[in-house]
Amino acid sequence: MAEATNAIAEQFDSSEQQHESAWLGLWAFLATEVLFFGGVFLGYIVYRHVYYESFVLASRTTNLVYGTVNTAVLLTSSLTMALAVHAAQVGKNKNLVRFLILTILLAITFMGVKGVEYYEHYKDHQIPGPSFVLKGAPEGELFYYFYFTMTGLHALHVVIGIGLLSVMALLAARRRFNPAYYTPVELSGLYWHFVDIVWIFLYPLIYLISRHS
Amino acid sequence: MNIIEETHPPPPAKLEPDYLEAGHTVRSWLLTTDHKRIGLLYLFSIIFFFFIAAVAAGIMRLELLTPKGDLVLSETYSKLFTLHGVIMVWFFLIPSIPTVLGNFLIPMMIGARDVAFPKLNLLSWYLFMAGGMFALYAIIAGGVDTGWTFYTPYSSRYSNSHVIEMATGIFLSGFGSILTGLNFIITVHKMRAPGMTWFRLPLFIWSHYATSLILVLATPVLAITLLLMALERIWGIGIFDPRIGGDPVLFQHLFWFYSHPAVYIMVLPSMAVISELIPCFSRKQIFGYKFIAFASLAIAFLGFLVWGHHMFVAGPSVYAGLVFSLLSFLVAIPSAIKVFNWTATLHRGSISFETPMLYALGFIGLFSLGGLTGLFLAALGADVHLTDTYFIIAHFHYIMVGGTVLGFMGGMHFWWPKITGRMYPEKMGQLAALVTFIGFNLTFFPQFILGYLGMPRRYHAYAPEYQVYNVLSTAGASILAVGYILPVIYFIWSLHKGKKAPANPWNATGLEWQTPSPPPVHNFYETPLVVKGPYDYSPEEEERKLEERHG
Amino acid sequence: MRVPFFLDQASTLAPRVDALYYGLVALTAIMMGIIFLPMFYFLYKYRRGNKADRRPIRIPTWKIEMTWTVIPLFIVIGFYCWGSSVYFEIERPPAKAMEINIIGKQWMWKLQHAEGNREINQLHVPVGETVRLTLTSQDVIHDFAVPAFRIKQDVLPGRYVVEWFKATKEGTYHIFCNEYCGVSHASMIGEVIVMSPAAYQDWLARGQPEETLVQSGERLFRELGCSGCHMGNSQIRAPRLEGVFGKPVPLQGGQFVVADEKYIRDSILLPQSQIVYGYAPLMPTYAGHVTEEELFQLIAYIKGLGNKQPEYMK
Amino acid sequence: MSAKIISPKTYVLVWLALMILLFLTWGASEINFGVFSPVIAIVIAVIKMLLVVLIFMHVRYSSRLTWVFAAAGFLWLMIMITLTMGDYLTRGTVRPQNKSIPEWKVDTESQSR
Ligand code: HEA
Ligand code: HEA
Ligand code: HEC
Ligand code: CUA
Ligand SMILES: [Cu+2]
Repeated sequence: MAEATNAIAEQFDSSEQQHESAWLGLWAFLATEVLFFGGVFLGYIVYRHVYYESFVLASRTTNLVYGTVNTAVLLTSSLTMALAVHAAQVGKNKNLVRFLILTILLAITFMGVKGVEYYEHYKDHQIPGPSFVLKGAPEGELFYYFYFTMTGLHALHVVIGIGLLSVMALLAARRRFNPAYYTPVELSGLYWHFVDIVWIFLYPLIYLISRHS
Repeated sequence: MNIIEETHPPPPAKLEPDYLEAGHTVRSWLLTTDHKRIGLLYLFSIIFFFFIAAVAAGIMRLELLTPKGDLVLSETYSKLFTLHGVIMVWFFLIPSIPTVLGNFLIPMMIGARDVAFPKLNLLSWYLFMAGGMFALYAIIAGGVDTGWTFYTPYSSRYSNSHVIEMATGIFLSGFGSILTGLNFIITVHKMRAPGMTWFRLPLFIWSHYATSLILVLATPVLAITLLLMALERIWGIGIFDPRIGGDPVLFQHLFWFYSHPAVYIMVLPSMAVISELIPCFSRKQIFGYKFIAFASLAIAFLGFLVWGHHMFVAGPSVYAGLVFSLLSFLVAIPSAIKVFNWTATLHRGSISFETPMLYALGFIGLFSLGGLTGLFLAALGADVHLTDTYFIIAHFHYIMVGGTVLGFMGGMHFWWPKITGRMYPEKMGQLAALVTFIGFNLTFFPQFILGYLGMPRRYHAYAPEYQVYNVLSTAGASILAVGYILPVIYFIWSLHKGKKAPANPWNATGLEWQTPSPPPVHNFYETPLVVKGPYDYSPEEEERKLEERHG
Repeated sequence: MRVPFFLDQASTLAPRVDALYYGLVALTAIMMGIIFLPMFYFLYKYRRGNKADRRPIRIPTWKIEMTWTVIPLFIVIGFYCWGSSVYFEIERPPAKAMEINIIGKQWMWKLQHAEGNREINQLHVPVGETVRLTLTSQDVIHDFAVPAFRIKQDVLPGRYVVEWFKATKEGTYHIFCNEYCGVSHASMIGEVIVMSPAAYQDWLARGQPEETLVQSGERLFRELGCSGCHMGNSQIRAPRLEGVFGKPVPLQGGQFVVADEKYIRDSILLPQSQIVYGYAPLMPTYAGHVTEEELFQLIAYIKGLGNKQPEYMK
Repeated sequence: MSAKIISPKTYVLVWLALMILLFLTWGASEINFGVFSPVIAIVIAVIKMLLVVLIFMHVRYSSRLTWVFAAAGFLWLMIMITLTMGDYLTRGTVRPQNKSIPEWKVDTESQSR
């Protein structure tokens, strides 16, 4: 969205205007993302209300430890991302690259844990379909459909984020950014924080709210 | 009409070529980031899609001449109305005014060189076309038979047609829509020329801003809905599957959360056009500028709260029905404000009847009738009888064809000189407007009666007592077809044979008229400085000039 | 050729709906008049070149704006109330009614009367009697509409919906499926035949069903083994079903739920979802073993099981 | 560029706060607060989100317009959830005119299907 050079694109009058436009543009994009995820969240809330018992039961079969660890990992990656943007702002290019790589590593950790978790669901016959078993929760299948759809969509965003941050790291390594121009890093950062926020809500919805209620 | 001959000060020496001259290669069109060229790319695309869908409508109307299903198979008919609905809605009407006129005019009207993100703008067009190709593929491969609403579980489990391809097409073009909306919002916020304050913006901009809000906030919900539906079809992810407890009504909630606001995506830009035409052709400051501006935003906002009115008999709770009904009635108020203000603008104006004005007046009439019949449907007790009958068909064609398509045609005539640098033949234009108006009413008015009499929609064969009205409707459609084809012919004709257009043939006040026709690549030779509001017209002045001319 | 302009009013609801409809027609006519008579006058009087006073008027804009904001607001709220009151009448089935069960499937309507008579795409009813339809779908969403009665309701799979009417005029009227349900949607039509009560009794008798709805239900109750648990002194402790229908049932977890058709249906298909207080979740699911039609029969049987107090009410 | 520069210390503090909140919400989920369990979890999630949006994403230091853009998505999501749940929460609560069903606290939870 933002031009990958220092120059001001011809439709703009100042770099100020260009930066503000890109910044607001990304926020508008995040608003659409909120509603995109919102559709599934809504479905989850509706069904949790309608099939309360089943959802509570099924939700207790998720692995709280993995969920919590992953939340911590993502929250930390948000910190490293923020620090990366800070490094860009003050022109510490080495730090920028380091923090970007750290963020990517954390994201990969997240995906790894998610993978293990998925594998365990598979072993426990919790993949919806003919082999699905969940005693006592007739709509447990529905819960797991949501579980996989929501975490799957989120994981897709994490993967996109990893790609985006890798490009940023590469560009940073080539010294493309300086304190006067780091919009792409900043915007990737916004996107990454957004992915974190989605998880901040997925975590209680999937793992927590039904533990004791 | 004499205005056209009026002499103008010669345009400043050409500093850069006009946007049409800037390049003649295919490449210069396909890789352009010029909002004006992208507008034209969209124009050709949507006209193409419109004719596909219109042919489908033509065949449908022929089938409905007789009560028996004798022209096409029921299966084919289902595919025809799905094709017609999907293409008309997502590949013609939603993109029509925003992406053609909006793209072309928004930067010019606010005095900018381009939109905020020109490359994104081009990407939107490619997404739109990619979506269109998927849709075409779905049609050629055998069609889709779900109706444009894709209700589950029919679409997700039972239909044996190319639902996924079609959904992919809509999904992609939806992303195009989102990016266009995003682009417009940022453009309006950040790219205004010096002195162009919010209340000096033409109402065209206000309406498009409201439209963009809907595009950005509603379209993602359609994306996720279609995605979930497709996932259910591919992998049996049964979120709407009643067999494992899924609720098909939830699909409808999600679908209409997008699709009701979407109907305002279709009509707001048309209102945008009308708000430009009426003041120009009555040479009068628009009445109630701020009210119309805020009415646009109010429609956009309230439009998000009423989706449940499509589901009154679908089985949601009775109380939800009551709430949605009330909100649906309320959304009529801002529309009413607009209609009243347009009418009031005519008062003490100096009115002339060029083609764009005829279309604008047609719009007001047909939109009002379409909107008022919307109230029938918002009234719960009446909706139970009228829903899913031809009354609905008539209601929305009155607004979408009678309203938006007429608005689009009006806008095309109005800005044709600016876009192409040529005038269209005025008499022909007036004739086409008249034919369209007559044909339209003959096509769709009988459908109100059919609906009240109970004829269900999406029927290719019907009870014999409905025949007379259907014959009328088909007859009307043939006249309407003439009304559509005429402009296409004379527009093409005018490209070579039309009179050269001056910079400001209508003596209009918008910034887009203060630069040559067709405009230079960067719209203005120098960034304009705005010192007054839009619509700085004076009817008295106009009359005085006229008198002088006639001595 | 017949060119109808009015639609038969064949139920008690019809005049109510029509009054609302014509009220709206009048509103439309009046509003169109209010807008277009002045507009035509303006178009004529202020056409370019015509002599007229074109000086700007001096009334405060906001007063005018308020007028045409507030007055329509009151009008629409009025119509909202009217429309909603009619809707309430349509949505609330009256106390005592003749019951008919209807199953929609691609692409036909299967109907069964309480007396056991079955019909396909036809519905015979006596004039002047309140009739309550309970509907469900076997596959996709359908919609059962009788325009002459002004009733219409989507018929959803996995769920019961109700419609009611009281026919006021003998005759034959259309039944339409109004929700698109696949390629033969247009042939999912039928007719309601409204007969005099005597003729209706005649018709019932001629049908000679083998068993009534309740009898079919009773037979199924035995055949499917329900009675093994729910009757007499069985090994397994299961709640007695006498008189449960229409009563609140205490559930595990402390809530109550009224035992309506949907509840019985769920108890049979998804017994695990709502466990009766004090019982073990032993009941097997019958999903896949009973058809929609059989479900209706079982429900009718359980409904008919006397009005004795159920156990847990004692 | 004009964006305000925030010291890394602030970021680390926010991160610490986030971790504490995570710990809290996890702990709270192990205790039974009845109906308040979900409420607590969601409230903590909202606080976490606000921390991320306001500090990490710099909204606190940005223009009014950014605030509006950031809030819009959530506001619209709330509209969608509220009105849809309005349907599901009130389903099956219109009592038929049939008087044989006694006045009783109707359990919407299981009625709402
Ligand atoms: C551009 C498209 C468009 C627009 C703008 C509208 C506008 C409105 N629509 Fe329409 N509608 C559709 C397109 C549109 N609709 C489509 C496509 C469907 C069917 C979808 C499908 O099922 O396939 C549909 C279906 C539909 C239904 C569902 C029917 C059903 O399926 O049962 C309802 C119900 O409330 C409804 C109501 C309204 C209302 C109240 C307005 C209001 O916004 C209208 C406001 C306008 C006016 C009121 C007129 C102007 C005002 C005056 C002349 C002043 C006088 C006014 C007063 C006294 C208030 N519409
Ligand atoms: C969005 C814009 C839009 C537009 C512009 C139109 C334009 C037209 N529509 Fe469409 N229509 C919809 C949107 C639109 N429609 C939607 C969303 C549906 C619902 C679909 C669904 O149920 O899923 C629908 C459904 C619909 C139906 C109901 C189908 C059914 O439920 O069974 C009918 C029936 O008459 C119809 C007719 C027409 C006609 C005659 C035109 C005319 O304006 C078109 C004029 C063009 C021509 C007439 C064709 C050109 C000429 C020829 C090809 C020559 C041959 C023709 C003749 C001799 C007649 N439309
Ligand atoms: C294996 C024993 C068993 C069989 C066979 C059985 N049930 Fe049940 N049923 C139970 C038990 C135990 C309960 C109470 C626990 C529960 O709610 O699931 C019950 C509950 C019910 C209820 C809810 C009763 C109430 O008081 O609310 C209904 C209705 C019902 N069964 C109907 C049937 C029907 C109809 C059949 C046959 C098609 C059937 N049952 C077969 C054991 C059985
Ligand atoms: Cu069944 Cu349409
Ligand atoms: Cu709507």
